Amino acid sequence: MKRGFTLLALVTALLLSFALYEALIAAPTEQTMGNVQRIFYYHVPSAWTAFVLFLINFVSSIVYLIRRNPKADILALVSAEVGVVFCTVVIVTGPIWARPVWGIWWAPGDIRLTTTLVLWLIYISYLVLRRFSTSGRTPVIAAVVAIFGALDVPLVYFSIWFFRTQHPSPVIGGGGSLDPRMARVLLINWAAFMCLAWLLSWTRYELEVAKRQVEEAQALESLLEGSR
Amino acid sequence: MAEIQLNDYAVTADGVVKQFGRFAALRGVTAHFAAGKLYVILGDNGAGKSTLLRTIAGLAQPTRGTISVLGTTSIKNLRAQIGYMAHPSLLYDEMSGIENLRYFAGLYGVPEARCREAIEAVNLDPDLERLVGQYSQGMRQRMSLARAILNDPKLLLLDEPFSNVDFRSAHEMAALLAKIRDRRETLFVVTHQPGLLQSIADEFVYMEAGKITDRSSKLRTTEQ
Amino acid sequence: MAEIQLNDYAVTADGVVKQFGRFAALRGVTAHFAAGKLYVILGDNGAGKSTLLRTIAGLAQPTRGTISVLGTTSIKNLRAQIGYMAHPSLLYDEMSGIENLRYFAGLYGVPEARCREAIEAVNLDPDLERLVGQYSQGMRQRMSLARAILNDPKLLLLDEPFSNVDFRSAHEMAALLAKIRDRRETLFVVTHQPGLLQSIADEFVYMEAGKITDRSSKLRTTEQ
Amino acid sequence: MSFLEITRATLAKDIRLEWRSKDAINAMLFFALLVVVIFSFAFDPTAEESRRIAGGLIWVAFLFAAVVALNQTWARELRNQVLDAYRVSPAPANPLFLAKAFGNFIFVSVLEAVMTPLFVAFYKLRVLGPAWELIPIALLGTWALVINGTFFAAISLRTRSREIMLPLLLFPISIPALLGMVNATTAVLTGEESARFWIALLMAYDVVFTTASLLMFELVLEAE
Amino acid sequence: MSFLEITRATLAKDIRLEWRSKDAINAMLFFALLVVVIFSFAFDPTAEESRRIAGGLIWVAFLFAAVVALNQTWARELRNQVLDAYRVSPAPANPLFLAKAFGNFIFVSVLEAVMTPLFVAFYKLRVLGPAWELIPIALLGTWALVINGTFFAAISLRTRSREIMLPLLLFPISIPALLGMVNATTAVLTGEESARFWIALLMAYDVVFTTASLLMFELVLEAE
Ligand code: HEM
Ligand SMILES: Nc1ncnc2c1ncn2[C@@H]1O[C@H](COP(=O)(O)OP(=O)(O)OP(=O)(O)O)[C@@H](O)[C@H]1O
Ligand SMILES: Nc1ncnc2c1ncn2[C@@H]1O[C@H](COP(=O)(O)OP(=O)(O)OP(=O)(O)O)[C@@H](O)[C@H]1O
Ligand SMILES: [Mg+2]
Ligand SMILES: [Mg+2]
Repeated sequence: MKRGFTLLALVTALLLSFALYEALIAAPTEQTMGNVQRIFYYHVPSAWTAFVLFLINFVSSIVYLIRRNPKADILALVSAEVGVVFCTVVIVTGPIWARPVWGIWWAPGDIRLTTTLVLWLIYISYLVLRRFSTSGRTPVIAAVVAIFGALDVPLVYFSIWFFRTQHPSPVIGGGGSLDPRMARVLLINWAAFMCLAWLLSWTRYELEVAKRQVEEAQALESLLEGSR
Repeated sequence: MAEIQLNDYAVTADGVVKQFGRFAALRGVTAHFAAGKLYVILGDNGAGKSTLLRTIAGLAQPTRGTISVLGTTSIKNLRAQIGYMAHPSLLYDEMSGIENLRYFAGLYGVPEARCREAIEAVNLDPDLERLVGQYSQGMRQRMSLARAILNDPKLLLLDEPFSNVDFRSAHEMAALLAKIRDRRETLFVVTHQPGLLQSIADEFVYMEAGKITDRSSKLRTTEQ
Repeated sequence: MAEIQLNDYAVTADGVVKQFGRFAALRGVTAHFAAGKLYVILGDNGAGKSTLLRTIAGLAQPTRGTISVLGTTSIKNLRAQIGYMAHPSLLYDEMSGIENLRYFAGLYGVPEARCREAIEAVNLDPDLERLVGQYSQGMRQRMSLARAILNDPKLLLLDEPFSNVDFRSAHEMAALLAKIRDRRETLFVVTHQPGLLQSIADEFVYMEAGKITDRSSKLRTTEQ
Repeated sequence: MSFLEITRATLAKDIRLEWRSKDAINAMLFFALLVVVIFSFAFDPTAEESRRIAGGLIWVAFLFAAVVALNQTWARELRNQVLDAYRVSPAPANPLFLAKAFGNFIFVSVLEAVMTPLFVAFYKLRVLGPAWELIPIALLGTWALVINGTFFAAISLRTRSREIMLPLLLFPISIPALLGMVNATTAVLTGEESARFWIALLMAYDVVFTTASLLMFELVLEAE
Repeated sequence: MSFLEITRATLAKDIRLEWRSKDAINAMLFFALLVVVIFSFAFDPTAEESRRIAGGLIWVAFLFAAVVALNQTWARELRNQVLDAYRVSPAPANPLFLAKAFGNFIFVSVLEAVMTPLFVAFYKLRVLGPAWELIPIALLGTWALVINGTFFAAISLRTRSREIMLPLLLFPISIPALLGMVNATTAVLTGEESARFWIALLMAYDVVFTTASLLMFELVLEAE
């Protein structure tokens, strides 16, 4: 396992530096937006990565409720945390991009922006709940909230669907016309981000496992001490 | 065969661990308790007595290990046969005693007539219109006991029934427990005043730091 | 002359009535308590023991009647000489013991060094970094006592210091109270476990329904 | 007793208790009134555009009033830990949830019934679209707030800082419902477009979350 | 210790404890964020008219967030009844009040500092009047909310249903202050008129209620 981890770390580092080169230097400059457009290679892959992580959170929450396997719980926690990080990147890069291009920081009522924002809020409240829980069965409660959150997402999507949107339409599979060179850079970046997310989640997973072991040991200690 | 053997025990705990976040309140409790006896559970503050009782009552699930009660591990299906009394009264302060019991009788599907019986059993007046919130502590504890015995439970779990109760009420309650034991029901009583039950108890169970450390049929002399 | 006579009494109550809405918790308490003794206050739940203690501490004003403490009726000016310990701990759960005491020492204008002394007096470790919220009940009660004696009070009021405390801690605390009494301070202790103080107490004060009904230097045999 | 009977008994008990201590209802009504007044001071009601923002104003006011009301949902069951008495009984979990949700629905509806005429008066609202549509919108919207509010209030029972936890969980999840209510109301008020889509959205929301709540409430109730 | 020293020590203690449980601060910040988001969904920011009511929106949002925060003011002192420990000490009452008011001022200011840029971004606000005037308006307005909020939070300690009592007391009294804040802010945002009058009003309000609070806080603290 140690080997696998090192290998993954190596691949991630290589991919990330290659992707950086591709995004900032190799990719063609966009005609109307200029160099600002390069933020695209961070913005979009982050969004996709966050979606994947939230999906993992949803699935592992269901698995936890059925199997009661603590590993599923840790996976749910970790994917939500890392997902929130990537989602934050989207929410920060978006306005940075929007300011020069649209002339505003935020386009209220926009479907993509709003869905992302709500997604971000939901998973933050999920993490807050986990912190504040005093229950002996926090994983169950957290899983329930995760499922509620996931059920909410399509409803949010439809509710905003009604508005017209300022945000660009999907490029992949949406019949959009993206320069194939740009598409290539985009995919390389996405691969790099997915590797990074995997690496982060793995580290966080191991950390959480270790933390729980330590806590159990501490519990024993404090109990023995407390009996005095 | 195994089924029958289990049934001889009112409660069987097997390696029960109960964790609250980073803190383990029960750390591997393994024990068998025969039916029809009165057990007094003793131990320092934080030893895990209340937690053990709540786990037996099915109010808290063990983090690890199993508890089987009256021969089954799915305590949920058995709730009609368990009575539980906690330190708080488990009663609505804004209703009278009989109104409280009527509501709970509904939950147990027990006939309403049973409510009066239960109240009389604890030496209170079923027609008292005063709200439970205006009861004295001793009355409240007794009404709480009435609620716990409403369904004629086979297994009665009492958490510090005498704490903050005055001397007279405490003795009355102890006498009542003796009567219940004599009906061959199983009782678990957590208390810091074991002297009150000295003559009634069948066994004293000592807990320490989330474990059962000792069981004996006599009270240790230091704690009398 | 009257001045001097009053000073011999630590506490004088004269027809004290304390009403909560329509309910009278104290119904005319008249009594004199000499200084330098340990009084144990006993009585059923709701007898008004805690209310009496809070009135003496100046936390509640009597509806009618007067209370004079250490020779004066304006208890407010006397607060530096009173120590009060209630059933709740009166400590911040999120601070360590010494941090708590340091804050209160500031309120009393007592030097910080006194904090360590007080903690050591109750047999705790002043360098313990654990937060009070993580203490066991016994430790918490003792720390609470440390807070009450921080200002070396002439008059120490303790409300159920032993309740929910395990056997060992309770005995340790009783021993500590004996020591304090021997320093000629006046103590009032409300408790339902008078046995713990049997050998130490100077006088047992019995309350019933908001009145003092009896005072004797021996514990009634029924309550031992 | 059957599922429905337990629901009925629990709801009846809640309504009876609520009625007995009318204080809470009166306080909430007064609070609702104050919210409208505060809004009318903050947003000058003479402004021409008020009709277009009235939908938002009304529902935000309802939302804040509802959060305060919903936070009290389980308060009564927590006092004296009566909830545990329900949990040790053989009654299933969902009747309790439904009774609480219905109770909240009635309560919040009453609040809305008080606030709406005030809003109409302050902002001189006239309905330009099909007015009858406001009734399903109000019912569906209120149920959307209440069903998740009741559920998340139960979840916040198991957390620290309970009061603040409820809005933290409820607000993000309620965003589609809020959009539905506000836009449907505005559509009807201005008469510029059809509210059909938004009503359908509210229905979908209600169905999804009512189902989810009923499926998962037992998990929450038992998660100690 | 002197008046100022006790104020400082109490404030330092509160800030230290708040800092120790950063979770609570983070939860409040998240709540503030949610309020802004909810408002932005209820009042479509692209609509021309919602920008004109931005002054009202911002202060109503601040008010709701502040009420939630203010409700926590005394929570820490109530747990374990630490407030009684302050009351039995010889320290005067006002330092406690001032420390709490300053603490709340800092806390609410932080909330506002987080919410304001979000409002600006969502509603594309541009300031047409003298922007620097917004700073005294914010400071005076916040102090107006906080001084009365702290005082009334102390009053609601002595009542049932505490959470709901605070807004019931605070909202009516705050109406002049709210008018001042909203109109001053709108005046500066639109640049159509001078905010001088409203700023003077806020100043008068602050002076009057700060003086009144300091004169009467001791009465509130001792009223048991
Ligand atoms: C202001 C905050 C913004 C947020 C929260 C945001 C959010 C997102 C999200 C969640 C996605 C992926 C969703 C999907 O693939 O359907 C996305 C994709 C994208 N965004 Fe943004 N965005 C923002 C601003 C912008 C701006 C200013 C631009 C450029 C004008 C932009 C251009 C794009 C493009 C081109 C895509 C890829 C489209 C696709 O393949 O789906 N975004 N954005
Ligand atoms: N819900 C909970 N969350 C966190 N910790 C808990 C919870 N319930 C109990 N504990 C902890 O578990 C330990 C055992 O608690 P328990 O109430 O079982 O002790 P006990 O033996 O009943 O003590 P006491 O005599 O004081 O009642 C204590 O240290 C307590 O702090
Ligand atoms: N703040 C209050 N408001 C209303 N009633 C009160 C209040 N404080 C006490 N009482 C009532 O006054 C009576 C006496 O209360 P007190 O706490 O003094 O009794 P006690 O002798 O200490 O009883 P216990 O042994 O249960 O502690 C009780 O009936 C109680 O309900
Ligand atoms: Mg216990
Ligand atoms: Mg008392």
